Amino acid sequence: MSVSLQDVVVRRRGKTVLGPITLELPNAGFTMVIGPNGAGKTTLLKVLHGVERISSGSVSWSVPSQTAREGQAYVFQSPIMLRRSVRANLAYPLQLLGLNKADISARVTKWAARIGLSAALHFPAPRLSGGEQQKLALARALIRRPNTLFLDEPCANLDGSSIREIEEILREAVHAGTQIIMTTHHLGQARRLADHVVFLNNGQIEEQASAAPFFDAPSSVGASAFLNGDIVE
Amino acid sequence: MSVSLQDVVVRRRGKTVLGPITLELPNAGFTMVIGPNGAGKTTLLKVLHGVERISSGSVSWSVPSQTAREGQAYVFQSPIMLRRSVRANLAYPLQLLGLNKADISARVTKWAARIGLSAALHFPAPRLSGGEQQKLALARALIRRPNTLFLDEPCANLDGSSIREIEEILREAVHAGTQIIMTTHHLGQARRLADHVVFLNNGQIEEQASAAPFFDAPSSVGASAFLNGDIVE
Amino acid sequence: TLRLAVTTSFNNSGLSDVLLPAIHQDLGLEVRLLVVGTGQAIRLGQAGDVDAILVHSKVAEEAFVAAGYGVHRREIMYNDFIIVGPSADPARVGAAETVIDAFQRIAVNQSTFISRGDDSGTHKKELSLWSAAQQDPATFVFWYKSVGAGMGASLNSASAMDGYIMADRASWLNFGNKGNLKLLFAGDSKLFNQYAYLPVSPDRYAHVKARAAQVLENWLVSPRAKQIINSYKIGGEALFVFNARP
Amino acid sequence: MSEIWAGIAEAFRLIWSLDEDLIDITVRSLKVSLTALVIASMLALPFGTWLAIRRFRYRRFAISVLNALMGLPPVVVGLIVYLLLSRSGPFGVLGLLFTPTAMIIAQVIIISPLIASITHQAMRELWSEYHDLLISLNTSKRQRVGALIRDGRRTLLTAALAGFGRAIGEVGAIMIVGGNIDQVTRVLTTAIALETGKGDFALALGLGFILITLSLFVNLTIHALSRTESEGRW
Amino acid sequence: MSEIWAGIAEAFRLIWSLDEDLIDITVRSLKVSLTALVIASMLALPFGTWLAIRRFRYRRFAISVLNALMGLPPVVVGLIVYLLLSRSGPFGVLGLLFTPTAMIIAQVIIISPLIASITHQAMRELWSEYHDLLISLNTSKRQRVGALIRDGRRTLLTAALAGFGRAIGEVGAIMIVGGNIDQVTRVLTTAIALETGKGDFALALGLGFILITLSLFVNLTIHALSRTESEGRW
Ligand SMILES: Nc1ncnc2c1ncn2[C@@H]1O[C@H](COP(=O)(O)OP(=O)(O)OP(=O)(O)O)[C@@H](O)[C@H]1O
Ligand SMILES: Nc1ncnc2c1ncn2[C@@H]1O[C@H](COP(=O)(O)OP(=O)(O)OP(=O)(O)O)[C@@H](O)[C@H]1O
Ligand SMILES: [Mg+2]
Ligand SMILES: [Mg+2]
Repeated sequence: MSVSLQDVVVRRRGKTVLGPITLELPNAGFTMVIGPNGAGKTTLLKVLHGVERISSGSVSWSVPSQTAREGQAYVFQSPIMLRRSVRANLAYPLQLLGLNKADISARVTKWAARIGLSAALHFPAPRLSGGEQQKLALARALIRRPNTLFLDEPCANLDGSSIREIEEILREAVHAGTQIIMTTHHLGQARRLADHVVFLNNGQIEEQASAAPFFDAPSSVGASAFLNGDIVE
Repeated sequence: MSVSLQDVVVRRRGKTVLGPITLELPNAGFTMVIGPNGAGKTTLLKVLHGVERISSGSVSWSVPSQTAREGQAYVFQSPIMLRRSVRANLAYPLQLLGLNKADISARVTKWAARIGLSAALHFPAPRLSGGEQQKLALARALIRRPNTLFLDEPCANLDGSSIREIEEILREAVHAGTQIIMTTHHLGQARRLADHVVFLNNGQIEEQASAAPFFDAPSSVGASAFLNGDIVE
Repeated sequence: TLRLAVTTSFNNSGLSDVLLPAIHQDLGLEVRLLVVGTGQAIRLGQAGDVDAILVHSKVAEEAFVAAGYGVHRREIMYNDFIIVGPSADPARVGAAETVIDAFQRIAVNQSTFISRGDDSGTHKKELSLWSAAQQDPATFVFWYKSVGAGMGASLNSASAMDGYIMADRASWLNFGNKGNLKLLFAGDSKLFNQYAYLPVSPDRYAHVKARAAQVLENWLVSPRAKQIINSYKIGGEALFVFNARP
Repeated sequence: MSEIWAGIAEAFRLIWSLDEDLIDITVRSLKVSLTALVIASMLALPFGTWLAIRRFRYRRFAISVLNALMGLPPVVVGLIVYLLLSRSGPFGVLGLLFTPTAMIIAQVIIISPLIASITHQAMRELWSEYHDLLISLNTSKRQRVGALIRDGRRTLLTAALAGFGRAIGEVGAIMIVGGNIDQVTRVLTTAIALETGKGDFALALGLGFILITLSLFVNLTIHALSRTESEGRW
Repeated sequence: MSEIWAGIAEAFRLIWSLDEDLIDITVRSLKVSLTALVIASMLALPFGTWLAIRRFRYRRFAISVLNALMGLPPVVVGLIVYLLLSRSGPFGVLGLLFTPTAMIIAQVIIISPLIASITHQAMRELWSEYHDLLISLNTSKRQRVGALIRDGRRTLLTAALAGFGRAIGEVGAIMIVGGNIDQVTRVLTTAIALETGKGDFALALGLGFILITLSLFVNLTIHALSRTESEGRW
């Protein structure tokens, strides 16, 4: 599904947090939203997903908005854990879809194994370690097989090998046709994954381009400063 | 202040989360606690700080525990924001120390500027962006000039240039005599900063060494697997 | 100021609303009324929390004086009890000759009867009438409802249940929720209801305002009080008859 | 003062003698209050939760009204229920006046606003935590209320227990609609009011202590069943 | 039914005529209940918060007792306060019986457990959020309670309003300790009870509606002052 924003502005407490933004996103592959802290990345993702109220402008999906929402999943920057067991957290989106018990159970088992939490199925999710929570949130988003997936810093608290595993899972999902729109501060990760890049700064889109040209030679001043400012290892 | 752990074990819900650990930490510089997700890093830091109850064993600081606690500060993995303004968040630890208003005001202004939140002084802290919250938590810890500072993934949500700024601030603090004990998943950061490394896996210390030898040639199997498993950019 | 504990039936009559201003006017005395159940009124007196009580339960009053809580018992006025019931009068109480007869009719017909059931003066009177009619309320079944409440609340219950009830005339006349109820029987000398005034003994409680209580007592038995009490009417009917001996 | 000791002694005596009337009254108190609690909870828990998740124009006003309703004087509720259920009232034909059912109705009206208000407050917090997730998962209003009640059940306990407390100790309304009829609608509180009126303070206090014991017992049982305190949050 | 309309009409008539007695009674109701609220809040808010942060052995039991105390029957509280303040009781010399002060004392006892219990529940949540930070900052128990009350003040509003509601609508206890003396201790609820006893339902209802209006007014004012709903959480 492709999406376009028309003059979208988000104002909060008299301050313009985002916009005005006019944007057309491709309908497949990895779109990376990057930019410094407080640039408005989280706000942009939430606007696209429809959980953040916009002050003016319009967001339109190529399909009716209800259908669009049904196919989307979102992983929030700080994971939101239901106060239930790991198992119940994974099962919840499937229960909402009305799947039968056997199906749910099978998918839950599979995903718990993929994120290495098989042994913790009956453990209260809010007590997991930071990284474990992040992985669980990701699995809970993927378990419903979304066609559009929003990820807000999904790997911030993950160790190296978990990051590799997760990236593998995400690539698979994209191959299977899922569109992923994500933010990351990990420029290495952005380079590895991105098909398309949106560079946000101060609530404005400063540059939007395909990944290869962007990383090789950003055309905006802000973006090249950002890329150079980063500590490249 | 140096600290030593003697056969410390933390058990929760019948599971051994940490230990048994016997450990002596140097009393200056950067100590990096690294290890995979769920290894017990957060638990170890909290035990050292004394906010996590231990099931058996003992923790002893070279000074009386009350004095030790007074000189410590902690930045939690997911930032805990007081439901107050940015200003009030920064001022709170100073108020607890009983500083006078002018002093507090001066320090608050200085630190707000250092983390780039001068314009947001009267903004409610819980509404800040993920990265801004992390920076605020860090400033709130440093503002009391602790002699020991615990940092749990302090840069997880920060952009590249913020990381560089924060690392600079931390280096300064160490120069000024603060001892820093931190966890990070960012191996590059660990390499840049660490004087001493503790490698945790499955709740156990698998290796403990000075930074240079550790990164060059880890002696334990686990640590070398961890270092290789990481995606080195 | 003087604290006087009175029963609900006295207060519900509305007489206090004309007496208190007159007392204030004549004596400059502010009387504070505590409206409670008979038993509670006596307890307030026993504890020395009021300066005098005005109740209608002779046996209890005499015990109060005998135990030294009260100085003496001064009869002030009386009114009478009446039997109120549904206007259809299924037990034909209206045709009864005496109150005993009326009670027997109710029992025989097993018509709904509401009893105060709160050990108040009214309740004790009702029990004495049942025993005079050779009936034992303990053996009564579903039709006899002991509601354990003050006069007003019991009348409300009777009104809602369309039942018979024995009430004092003053409460009845002043009652605003008559519904289907009607006065069916009155006038038997057995239904006489004497109110008495009992000052609390200053020997027992030094703090009670004995002088004020005495002043009030003198006023209550005066011709002025007689005139006010006897001329207090609701709907053209007199409620109380002054009978204090000077 | 000695009366208070006498009251305690009386309470023991009553419990010890296992007086049949007492058991009858106690059981009736429990039945009425627990039934009212269950009904009120079924109405107020979802309603309070719904109020926490809905944003509408007169929301602030609606919440103020709800809070104001916590102050509904029991006597007035009793009176209104009485008028509605009385023979000449609209529901007179049902013949509910002076029955335990009438008492339950009055208590439901009295405790529902209290339960709903506490629920609303408790749920706002949880909702601000769950908000983004539940909206993102495309849940219906109904499902949101369901998820909040399920996961906030421990905090809802206080709401329910406050409601129960108010119900079991209430006397003004049930006196009017129940009539305090011996063997039919007499409960602990109305019996206490009656004994107080009679001046038998020791007995009144004795019944009062029994009521408090009962209330404590119910609280301990519910706590034990729900293991509220077992392991901190969640 | 028509009685209810008559009641509403009566309420308007009373308000319209600005009856002096009515104003007197209303002001007294407000004074007594608000004073009781302030005193009870000063006791119960810190206590409930303290209970949320303390872990001790009989914690679970203590909380159950607190919850059970929410069910304290007002009549019993009234009786006990009466016995204590009575001339023959231990505090008889103070001469507080049948004064507004006595009514305030009784109401404080009745509403404190309710406020403390709701506070405790509201504060547990905030404490689980602040726990690590406040412990890490080496705060004293006192400072912790202070920080929680300060930052949780919006959620404590429900606790206070529930207490106010219970106080303003209460009649059983203040009837016994206040005595419902005209011009001295008569408040709206006792006046309502009095009129109900006289069978004057229209007047009783009228006073009831005034009481509810008053309660609504207080709630709206407090909400407005604290701007609870202004901007979601924080
Ligand atoms: N409710 C609000 N009112 C006012 N300003 C807000 C509000 N919410 C967020 N902001 C501000 O808007 C800006 C953008 O926030 P956003 O969370 O989108 O940033 P971000 O790009 O995701 O940052 P990070 O990389 O730190 O997560 C921030 O400066 C933040 O403080
Ligand atoms: N209260 C608890 N009861 C049982 N297990 C717990 C509890 N708290 C944490 N754990 C488990 O202990 C392990 C170690 O947790 P900890 O938070 O210390 O990990 P960590 O090394 O900080 O991980 P991360 O890198 O993901 O932050 C995790 O597997 C976690 O699920
Ligand atoms: Mg963000
Ligand atoms: Mg951790």
